[in-house]
Amino acid sequence: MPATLFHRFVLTIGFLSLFHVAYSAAQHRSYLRLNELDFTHLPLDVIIQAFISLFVIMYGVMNVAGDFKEIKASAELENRFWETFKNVPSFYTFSHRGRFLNPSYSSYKGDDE
Amino acid sequence: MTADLIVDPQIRFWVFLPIVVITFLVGILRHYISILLSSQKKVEIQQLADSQLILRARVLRENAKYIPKTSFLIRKHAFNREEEGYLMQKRPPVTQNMMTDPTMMTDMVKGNLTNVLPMIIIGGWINWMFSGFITTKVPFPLTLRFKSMLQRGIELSHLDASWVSSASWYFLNVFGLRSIYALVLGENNAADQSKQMQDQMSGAAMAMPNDPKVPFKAEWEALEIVDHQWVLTDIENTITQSDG
Amino acid sequence: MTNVNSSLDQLRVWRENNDRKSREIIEIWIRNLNSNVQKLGKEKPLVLEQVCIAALDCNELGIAQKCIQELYKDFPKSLRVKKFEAMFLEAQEKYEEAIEILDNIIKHDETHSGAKKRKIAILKAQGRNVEAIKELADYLKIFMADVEAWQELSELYITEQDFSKAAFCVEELILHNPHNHLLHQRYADIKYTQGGLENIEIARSYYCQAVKLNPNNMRALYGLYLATTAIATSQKCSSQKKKEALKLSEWVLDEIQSQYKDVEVSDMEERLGALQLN
Amino acid sequence: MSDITFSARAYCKIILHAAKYPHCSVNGVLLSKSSSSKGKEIEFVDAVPLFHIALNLTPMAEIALMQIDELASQQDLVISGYYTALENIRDCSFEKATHRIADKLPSNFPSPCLVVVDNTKLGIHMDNVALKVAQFVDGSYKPSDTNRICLNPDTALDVCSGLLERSGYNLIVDFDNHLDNISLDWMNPQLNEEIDNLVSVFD
Repeated sequence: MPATLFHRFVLTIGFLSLFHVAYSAAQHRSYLRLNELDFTHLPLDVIIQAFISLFVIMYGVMNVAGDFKEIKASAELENRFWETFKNVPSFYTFSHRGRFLNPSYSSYKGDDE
Repeated sequence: MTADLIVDPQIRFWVFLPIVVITFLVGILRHYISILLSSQKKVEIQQLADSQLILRARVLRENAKYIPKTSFLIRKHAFNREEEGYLMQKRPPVTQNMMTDPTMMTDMVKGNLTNVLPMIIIGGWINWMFSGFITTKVPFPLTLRFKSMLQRGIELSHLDASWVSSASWYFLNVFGLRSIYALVLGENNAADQSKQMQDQMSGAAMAMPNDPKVPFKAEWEALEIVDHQWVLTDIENTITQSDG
Repeated sequence: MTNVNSSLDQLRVWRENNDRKSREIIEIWIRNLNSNVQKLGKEKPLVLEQVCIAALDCNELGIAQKCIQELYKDFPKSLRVKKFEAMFLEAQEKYEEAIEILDNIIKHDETHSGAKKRKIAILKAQGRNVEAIKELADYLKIFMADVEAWQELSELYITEQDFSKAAFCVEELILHNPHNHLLHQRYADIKYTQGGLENIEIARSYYCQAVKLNPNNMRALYGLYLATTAIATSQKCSSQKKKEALKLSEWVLDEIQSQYKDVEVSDMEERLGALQLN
Repeated sequence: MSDITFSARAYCKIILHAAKYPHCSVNGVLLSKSSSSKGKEIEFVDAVPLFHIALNLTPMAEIALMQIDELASQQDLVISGYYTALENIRDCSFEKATHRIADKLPSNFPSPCLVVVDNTKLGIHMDNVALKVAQFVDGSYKPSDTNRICLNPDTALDVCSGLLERSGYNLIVDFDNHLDNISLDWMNPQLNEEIDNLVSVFD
């Protein structure tokens, strides 16, 4: 599944939201410091927003990153056939029938004829 | 909130960030200089054959369970035979004198040029330029023993150990930027100084001519104790069952 | 531009699969890439190499020459490009000149495996399979972990009908790649071809493994059927073994039939019926 | 005297199979009418392309022969010949071409033929038959004279060239293709139609 524009957008929104949460948390801390209050916990809305943006990011990343691979080691090999597997490029030879199918090649002219 | 130190924001712009940028750029520069200076190392065909041999022996040891027992025994015999087994072959000891081999000398000079020299110069310069600043604070408490590591150049006995001095920040960067280099320059880059440092520590062993005897012996032992269990012994029953 | 990109994608897929679709590659080259050599980007050397091999395959010497020249422009001293020059001579059957170039490469870099492989390929092209096998065996004494070479050696042994040695090579491949169903199936094929009850039993086990790794491998299913029926009808087997083999062969036949369930091929029943009669 | 006859179907399939895999050795079997199994005269009406991968391994050949035999007998045909095209362009000797299938044929048919594609005579426009035939006489395969080989109809060469020109080799399906994708039929019904069409055009 190719990464669509939509998923990239979701991912961006997620990150923006997460940074916003971080900024809110920092604001909260400085507010506490100015009022000389002790820190107990973050306000609920900040926590909720943090979790929501986490899940949004997870969704976005999963769709942007590409397809999952199967966990079975042999899964990738299931789509391989002898048709292609037998080809070993470094041992290709060229003394075969390939040339006769070349339209510009009328008939074989070997030096032994 | 007791005795909280407020660090001047100017330090961020004039000490903290410059050190990061300088170390990063020096690393990149070193990467390209060492590419320019590096000479292609010639691999001896014997060394190559040895490493392939060890690879094959390891593969045999790990995946032996997929081939029939007789096939495994044939291979084990070929590797571990008393006299002529692949892993038992004797090699004439190769001794290379460093002084007589000019390529080794130049290699060493180049190595020093790209590693040690910049380290000394940049380190000294950073120490001189940015000495005596508190740059940052690690977000967790540390014991006093860390003071010598994190607060180099600041001799304040009352300062909390989690504050980091500029000199220490430089060293943290030198070692910590490794993964960033891997990201920017790709794996196996020359900018990674700490790796070079590790090489230097075991440098004596690395510089020695590659003697295959030791890994051969280890591989021989490992192969000796492999207990061959064919995984396909009961495969007929497992496939009919797994498919219902 | 989109044409170039889609062509590059197609070529990449074929390259990664080792597909030898030389005619198609040349067609793509002539249609889309020939006039856009500068737009190939990062993949340029790889694509040029691929097209060069395809051109030699189809005897399109002009195209091959152009590819080699382009490669030389970018890498004037590369031994790898020099190897292609040797291949160019090979395709014209100027083997001696090709070997001369390859020997030069090897003199320059003793560890250049590509050139050594080409020399073996030349022997093969000249039809001197026995010598090629010998050279390849020597090559494998040094480059012991070269999977490609082991595979080539196994193919050569199969063409020369030396099945026990071919089996050895495939065992080596299995060691390097134990999860590949093709290798298990090939190993079983060889063992079955060798014949004899013991070999057929080994063949049965490896066909099973191939089926386990990929339940859709038709060769393995058919092979397993043959092996089990051979065991079930063998005179040397105990009745217990025969019974197990018979059960397994029935199971496989069911599997084969279910494979063909969604396929529209005429006379399918007769074709499969031919199996059951035996 | 011309008594080894190839139909357009048989000839085209042999050549197209060789053309589809120019870099491999390929093989297959030839079918003739079972009623005509007397004497040395023989007419191959059809060919079944078998393999292009690892020809010398027997299991899949056994399977293929079982199935072909069954289908052929329904159409009153019998497996009576074996053809091969060798990988190397200079190779067209009968010694290298022999195969277990060829050795087994005499038990199935009195005087079967071993056919080798003469690679050197191939070309998109062929003016003569690019085959060499050896017939089984008195216990061994003996090379036959080229003028004993003929095509029926005579236009088969033109049909074959026509197919090659329009890349007809992409149509042909051999048993190896079938094993990789079982929805492909090695009896090649589509190709048969194409050949029949061309034959009627050239008539």
